[in-house]
Parts: sequence; C-alpha cells; structure tokens
Amino acid sequence: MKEVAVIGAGMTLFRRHLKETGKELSFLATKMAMEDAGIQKDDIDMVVMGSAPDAFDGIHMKGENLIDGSAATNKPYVRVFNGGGTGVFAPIAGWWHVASGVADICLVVCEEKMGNCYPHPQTAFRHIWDPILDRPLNTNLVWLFAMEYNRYMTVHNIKKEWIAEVAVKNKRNAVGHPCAQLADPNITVDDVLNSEIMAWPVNRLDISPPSDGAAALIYCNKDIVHKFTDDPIYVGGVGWGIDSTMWTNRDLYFPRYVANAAKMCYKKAGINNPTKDIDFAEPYDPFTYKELHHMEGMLLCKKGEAAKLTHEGVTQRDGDMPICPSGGLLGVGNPIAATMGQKVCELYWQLAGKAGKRQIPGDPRVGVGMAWGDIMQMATVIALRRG
Amino acid sequence: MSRKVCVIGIGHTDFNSITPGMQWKDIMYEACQKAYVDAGIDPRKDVGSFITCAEDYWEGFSIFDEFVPDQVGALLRPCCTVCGDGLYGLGNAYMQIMTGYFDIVAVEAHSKISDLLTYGDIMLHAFDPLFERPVSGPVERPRYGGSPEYPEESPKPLVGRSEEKDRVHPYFLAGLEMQHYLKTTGTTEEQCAKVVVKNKKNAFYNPYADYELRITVEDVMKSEYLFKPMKHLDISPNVDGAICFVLAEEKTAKNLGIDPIYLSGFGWSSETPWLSTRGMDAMYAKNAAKMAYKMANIEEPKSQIDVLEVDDRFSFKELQHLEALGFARPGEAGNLVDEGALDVDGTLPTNPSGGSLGVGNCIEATGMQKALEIITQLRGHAAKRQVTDAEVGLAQSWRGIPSGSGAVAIFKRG
Amino acid sequence: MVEEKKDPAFRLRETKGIMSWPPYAPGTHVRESDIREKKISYTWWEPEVQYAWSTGHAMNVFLDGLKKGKIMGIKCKRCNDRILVPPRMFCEYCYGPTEEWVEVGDTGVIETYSISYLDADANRITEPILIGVIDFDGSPPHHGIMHYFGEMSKDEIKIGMKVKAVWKPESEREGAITDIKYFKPL
Amino acid sequence: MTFGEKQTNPLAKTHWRGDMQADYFYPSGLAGDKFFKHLKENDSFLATKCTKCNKVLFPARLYCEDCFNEIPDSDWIEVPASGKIKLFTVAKLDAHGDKLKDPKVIALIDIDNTDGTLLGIINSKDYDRDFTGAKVKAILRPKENREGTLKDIKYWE
Repeated sequence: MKEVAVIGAGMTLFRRHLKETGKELSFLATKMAMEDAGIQKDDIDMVVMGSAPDAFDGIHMKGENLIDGSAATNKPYVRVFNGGGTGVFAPIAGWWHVASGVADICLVVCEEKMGNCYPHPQTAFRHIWDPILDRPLNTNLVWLFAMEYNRYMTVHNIKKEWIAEVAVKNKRNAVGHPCAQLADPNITVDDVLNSEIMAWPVNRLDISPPSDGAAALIYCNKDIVHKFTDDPIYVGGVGWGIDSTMWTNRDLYFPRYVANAAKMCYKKAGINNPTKDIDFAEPYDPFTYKELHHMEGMLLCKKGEAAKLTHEGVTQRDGDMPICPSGGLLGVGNPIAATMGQKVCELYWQLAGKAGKRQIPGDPRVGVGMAWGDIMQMATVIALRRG
Repeated sequence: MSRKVCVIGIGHTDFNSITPGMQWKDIMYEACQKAYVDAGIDPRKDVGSFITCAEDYWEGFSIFDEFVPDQVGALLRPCCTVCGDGLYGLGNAYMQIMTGYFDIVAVEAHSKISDLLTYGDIMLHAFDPLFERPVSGPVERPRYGGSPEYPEESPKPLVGRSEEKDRVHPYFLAGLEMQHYLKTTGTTEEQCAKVVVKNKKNAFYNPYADYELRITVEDVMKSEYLFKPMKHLDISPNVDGAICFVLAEEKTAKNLGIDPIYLSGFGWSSETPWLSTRGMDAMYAKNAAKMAYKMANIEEPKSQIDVLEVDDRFSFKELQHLEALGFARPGEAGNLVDEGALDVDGTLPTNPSGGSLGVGNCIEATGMQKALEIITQLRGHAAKRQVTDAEVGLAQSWRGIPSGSGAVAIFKRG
Repeated sequence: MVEEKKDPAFRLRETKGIMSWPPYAPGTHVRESDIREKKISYTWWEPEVQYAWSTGHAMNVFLDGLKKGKIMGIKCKRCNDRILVPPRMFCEYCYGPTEEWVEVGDTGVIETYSISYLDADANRITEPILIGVIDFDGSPPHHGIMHYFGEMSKDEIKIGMKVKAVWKPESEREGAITDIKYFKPL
Repeated sequence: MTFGEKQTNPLAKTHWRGDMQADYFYPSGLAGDKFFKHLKENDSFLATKCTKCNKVLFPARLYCEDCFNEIPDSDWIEVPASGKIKLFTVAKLDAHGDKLKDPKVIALIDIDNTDGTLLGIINSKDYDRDFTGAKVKAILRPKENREGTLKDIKYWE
C-alpha cells in the first residue's frame, strides 16, 4: 500500500443559486486546487467525481456531463455516490486510486447544483423514500431528521437549548469563511429557538440550506510528495459503512454505522484513544443535532454527552476539541457532495496552517472528517495527519 | 509480495425482458447469493467491501445507494455505489484489494430497466441541457404533464415556447454515430448486419440470453430504418438481470481452494461530454485499452487475447470497438466479420455470449455481462459456445448514449 | 445579479497567494428575483420520469394484507424468529431466506414522531401533520413502519404512547400503505 | 431458488406505479449567458478561441477543456449562424418509442469558422436525400419572440 498525501484543495462560493453551470463550478474549484498544488492537467493520472443525486442537477448520468469541468477529458474518470456521504466518500475513493498504486496523482472533484431542481430541491428529496411504503404518505425530507432528532433528544433527555447552541457555534465559525452562505456573527440561541418551526423539533435555523457549489482535492503518493511540499499532509485512514435500508427497523438514537466506520478508520490511522489522539473534527452537520449525534458515533464522547460538551464550550474553535471549525454545513452551506470543502479540504487547510481567520490555535496534527448519507444509514470517515 | 486480484465467484439471474414478481432487491439478492455460493463464502463474515454499479434514474430513486445494502449482504459493512458500468465496479474493487484494506470484495451490477416506463426521455435527460437537449423537442412534458406545486411567492417562471409536440428518441445520436463510422471507415451496412446475425445466433447456445433469433443478413437489411442508417435489428433491446462478482486477493483465493482467474488489467477513459467537439471514433475505448494492456503486459492484443466480449449495443459499435481496441485497423473490422473470424470457432471469437444484441442491453450491467461470459469461457463452462483453449479474455463496455466513456477489463486463467 | 464580478480568469490570477484559504471564492450569486426578472438566461426542461416498480413477493403479501386489514410480517428462523416488518424475502442480518408469514397486529407504541408544518413540496401549512414511527407490539423492539397519527393533538403526542391503526372502510382499501388512515391513541 | 417462496399467483399485483417528476431550471452559465444573450439580439453565434491549443471552441466556453486554461474576454469571437452538415439521420421514433407523425431530419452541423458542431433539426421532408456536406443556415425566431435558449433556432435549412 502506498501512503497518500494531500497537495491541493479548492472550493467555490456556496449559494442557493449560482450563475455558473455545474461544469463551470467544477472547473473553478479544480483550477483553484491545481494552482494550490502547482500542477497542470497533464500531471493528473485519474479523476474521481463525487456528486449526489442526479435529480438535483437535473441531468441523468451527471458524472458524464461534468467530465470536461473536472479536467478529465480523455482521462480515466469515475463517479462514486452515496447520498450525503459522497462529500467524504469521493476523497476516500480518490485515496484508493493512489493507495493501490494505480495512480500517482489523483484529482477528486465534488459538485452539486441543487438550485436546478425547481421550485425547491425538496421535490427531488421526495424520491429518496421507499416508493411503496413511504412515498404514498406525501413525505418531506425534514420529517426523517425531525423523527431522528426527537428520538435522540428524548432517549438522552437533552434540552433543545443545548442543541441549538450548535447552530450558533457553526454560523459564527463560518464568519471567517469566504465561501459561506449563512455566516452570522451575531446569532444567538434565542434566534434559533424562535425561528420558524419546520417540523418540530426542527426549526428553520436547525437546518443547513440547499446550495450550489463545488470543491476539489488533489492527492499524490508519498514517493513524489517532496516535489510539492516539505510539510506534507497525509491520509491516515479511511472508513465507511452502511446500515439497513429499513430505517424503521432500527433504533435511531445512536448511529451504530458511524461507530463502525469510525473504528475502521481509527484502526488504520493508529488512533487508539479518539478523544486524546484527535485534535479537531469535522462531523457532518446538516442539522444541529446531527453534529452531536455524529460526535457520539465517532466516539469523540460518551453517548448522550455531546450536547453537554457543546454547552461547556469544549467544541468551540479555541476549545479542547474544536468541532466544525470551518462553520460546517450550518454556516457555510450544504451542496451535498461539495461539502467536501468543509469536511475534507478544511482538514487540509487547518493542518497546513492555511485556514486564515479560521485557524485553530495550538498546532493541530490530526483531524477527522465525516459525512453521512442515504436514508440515515451511510457513514464515511477520513483522518488526515501532518507529517 | 505484490498482491494479485482474481475472480473467485460469479452469480447471475436469468435475463428477461420483464421481471414481474421480483423486486429489484430480489434479483440483486439472487445474483449475489449465487456468487457467494459459487465462491463458497459467507458474505456476512468473509466479504470486506461491497460495490454496486447503478445510476439513480434507471432505478427510480433519488439516492439508489440507500436501497442496496440488505440484499447484497452489506449490513454495517463498507458498501458504496459506483455510478458507472459494472467494469468500473470491478476496477474499483481491484484498487480496494490492492490497498490491503480488504481481501475479498463483491461487485454487483444489474438492470431493472423494465421498471422505467420512460426510457427514452430519461436518456434525453442525460444530454446537455443547454446545447443539446432542446433540439429533441418541447420543454414541457409531452405526455404526462403536471408540475410540482409552486408556492405563491415564487410561481413557475416563464418556461419557453415550443412548436413541437413530441420529443425525438435519443437513439438518433447512435444513428449519427453510425453514419460517421460507415463514412469514415468504408464499412457497409451489410457488414453491420452480419454482426447482428452472428450475435443473435450465438445467443441460441447461451441459456441465459433473451433475444436469440434465427435470421439472415437479408432479414436485417430489410428491417426498417429507424434512425437512418440504423435499422430496427441493429439496436439491442433492453433486458432485466443482475450479476455479481466476488473478487479476492490471490492468497485468499488459494486458501479457499479456488483455481483463480486473474483480473490482470483494467482501464477506463472518458471523452468530452460535448457532442460539439467529440471525435466519435471511440477514443474512450482506445485509451481504456491502452491503460488495461499496460497493466496486463499485453503488447500484441491480437495474438495474446483468445476471446473477446465487446460492447455491441448497436451493431456498428462491435466493429468500431474492435478497431479501437487494436484488433483491426480502421475500416478492417468489417472484413473480419466477412471472413467469419469473429465466430465462436473463428480466429478472433467475439461476443460468443450473443452480446447485447443477443442477450439484451443490460444497461449498467452490460460490462458485467461481458465479463461474466469471459469468466465462463476461461473456466471452460461455456458448453456449445466454448472457445477452445481460452486463456486470456477481454471484456469491454461503453456507457451508452450519450456518453463517451467506457471501460476494459482483461482476465487471465491462472 | 448582485454584482457583475470581474472576469474569473483575472480573479484567479489576482488573488493568488493570499493565505486565508480558500483564498478566493469564485462563483456568481444569483437571487431569486434575478431569475424572475430574467436577468440571467436559462433553459427550462420537464423530464418525463415514470416508473412501474415490480412489487415483489414480500411487498405483495404485505399490501394484500393491508387490503384485508392485517399487517403482515415474516420470520427469520435463524435469527431467533426475528419478525421482519415490513417484510422482505431475505434477512439482512444472516443473509438467509425468510419464511413463515405472521400477522403482527395493528397496535404498537410511538417510537418517535414529528409535528410537521411542511408539506411534500416544502410549502408551509398551518394545520400540522403528525408523523412518526410505530413500533408494533407483535414485532421485535424498534421494528415498525412510518405513518400518520390522528385523534390526538400536538400537545398530547409523546414517545412511548400506545396507538392503534384506524383503517379505511374495507370497500375503499386498495392494497396500499394509505389503507391505514392513521394511528390513534389506544 | 434462492428464496423461501416466490410469487405463484399470476393475478397478484405485479407493480407499483410512481414517478420522479420534477421541473428543472438550468442557468446558462457564465459563458452560456453571454452566448444566449448575444443570440437573442443578433443573428450570429459567439465562439471562443483557445490560443494555446489553436482551436475555435464552439459553443463559447469559459475554459478550454484540453489545456484547462481560462479563456479571456479578448478571445471571444463572433461567427456566422451557418455551417455545413457533417452527419445526419432521419429519426422515426419519439421518446416513448412510438412513431413520430413526421420523421425528423437531425443533423450535426459543422459551424462555419469554428472547430465545433451543433445539433440541429433540418427543415426538410426529403427523407431519402443525402444531406452530407450541404450548406445550411440557422433560421431564428423573430427577435421579439426570442427567449435566450437554443429554442431560438427554429430549424436549419
């Protein structure tokens, strides 16, 4: 197995609607990553595309449509997909392209254009449900999360106020992020609690917004990394796993699939004690409670304790265990697959000391990113380390 | 020290034009269970990772990946979807095994295309929305109508005027490509017809094929032009079916007591999605083959490869792909079919399974169906269509209209 | 358009080297009003996307049961007679085939729920929908289906509440999940 | 048989109807927006020149996909809305697989002064003619009816 290093990353603006086509967004992100790494199109051996449902962009086999924007014309190119998990899964697929020795330099591009689905991407989300059991009930995606939120909150007896603090933290963290869609330096817990109720217990500010956007990442293998940097960032380990399709046949209070994926990743990355060995984490936070749910799944705290840690400020950027220093999905935006920008690119920027205003103090060495997808069943975890 | 990847189990369902009584989950389960039995493994204990090859719109879900794990045995295990042909799945499985993370990986691909009622319209949905799709017809739904409910504050925007009533079937693009191929290489329509006759005949000896036909070149030539110069019989009809492969690292295979068939090379490549600048010369197959030949150490494909399964969703594609893969110079693949070289007992047996024309177009499982036949041939289990002394086989696939992407896989008997 | 930004080519060159990453945020924001006022050009398309999924044997029995006013499950005998509801022909835990149909009864407890002010197209509604997961009495813990709740107010609903199905009259049932109107307090 | 039991009753329900219907809105993009706004006001096309690859890309693009460089504003050129038929086909089926009332002649047209092509409908009912190489020009809608999409081209002749 070859060791894999990250040598460049790029990311576009995240907004509800962007003027650029999907191809153009991919191009802008890819070009930024290529400039960061200092490579040309010809240097790239293989390309991995991560993009979530075709039903957002409104292009069947949309991977094919994005080829030219991803510097993949006349190159080996493959698209991988697992719903919301794609944002971290595409970099995992890129990792195996290099780790297997098949490619020396691999480009990973993630793109999403949710604004194309009109009037609201919700129309596409209707079709993620089981066609026979769920769709006839006129489902709305938010229901799923509201139900999981409620189960989690009730089983652990957690106050909604504490969960709302996640939104406050992330939207404030996003203030330093040039791509952020919903950064807000002045937001308070009351704002979140008093925002419109969408599907109790989920309020409007508990949800990350649908966005357009793209992100890109470039890997190379350890043998050639000296050509690009003296202080390389390596992929320590990866993990992914899926739970049953039948989500009504599991207890939703704890994401056991996240725990499985995290254990796989930590084992490979040599992380024996997650709370100690990990300096900061980027769990997937499309909803406020999800960040807490995932912290528990990623074994960063005991079951039911994540909200308390948040309340005590441990997860702030300057806390003991910074969580979502990028601003996460709640602050920066949620273009499903392109959240690679916050979940993986951010790890690289933080570890390489390139995070600017968002930089976490104290010389972080190990960061973990995580995404979650499908119908509350898919977990993808990646660990990056310095040196 | 270096790892090698081999195929230790294959399983498939029957291929049928429709599959009533079986959900997509059921056909996937059947194919996978057969493959696990073939390999003699328990998926819940032995398989490290699972891959499915699918595209959402073919299946009817916004996120098809959700509806995969239970029936492939991947509960609480690593499992993912590769949006591509089955051969892309095999390549990714190869890479996963080479990383050392896993010793056994299962790859599944299937077609449940009979679930989809608007096949043509979905294929049009893959065309570029700005510069290609509007040519096909009206922007508003011609037949089914209806729109989601628009909120008052943001009513439906101006959608644009249309003079036309119907949308054209996207296979017109294959008609254009066929014309390009015939024109640039001097291949004749009769030569394409001979491909149809050969593949439909081979399908008689393949128990799982669904579209065998006893016809002559004249019958094909008399069939109606649907997308001139493409005739009705030049087009492969759609079929349902599922296929599963179990790949393993060499040592694991030997521990299981299996005679390995190596996946010794794979490759894939994508041409530009812009029809406006694409060459239409199957450059994707050329590039993919180059990558695969290099990996498998093949310098003289014509003499080193014994049996071939190339993509033949449209009859001319078989000839075009043979040229792109380096088995004939441009314009000469037609002579091969004239000489009978492509027959099962010829010098270059091509599509002994019947190919897509004989078995049916299995959408994303097309490459897997090809690979399935190669494995069957290399194992010597192909009965009446067995190619003698097959040691090395090549499977090639194309992702279908309107893409310019394709993959190649090379298998060697151990 | 919010603002007509510079040529992106120029933007890429100009900003190179700034050490707050991402160093720049390429992309041109479009507001909803820009679309309505046609400040940007766009193409519209309405695909026809129609399906007829094969139901398969397990779902057939389940839907047929609903028509008769029964909720059907199936046993996996290798997994301690675990009852799978909704049923399927294989068990995801042991990967073996399932057999022996059982009726699980139409009572259960609320596993979780939500009070929704959104309809399927994300439009706001004033009368909330009560929706949640019912864990059937006749099935193993945490095994059930999603459905509506009725005859209870949003203040009364809580996790753990006992509920029972309210069926449509037999003549109106068509073999669908909507043959159950909702679940009411027991 | 891999299952404990299978469907044996031919009268049992076999399928469940549903859809994935949604409406789509595709912004024309940075390059497309210029292209279509130009087409709305003029009877010609825009193309872009990649000076590095020495190619005239049509339709106009933001970047050259081969060398992956951006194309500056100065390399945008105007080209006539005419060309030569490179390939054509006579399509007889509609997207549902039924016969079209009138077959359509669809062509790939080499646009003059560029290295690109465009798909177009040829306004002709002569289904036996070989159109290859024929010179054609785009017949556009009257300016007041143009919407800034490819639909502004009525057909080619």
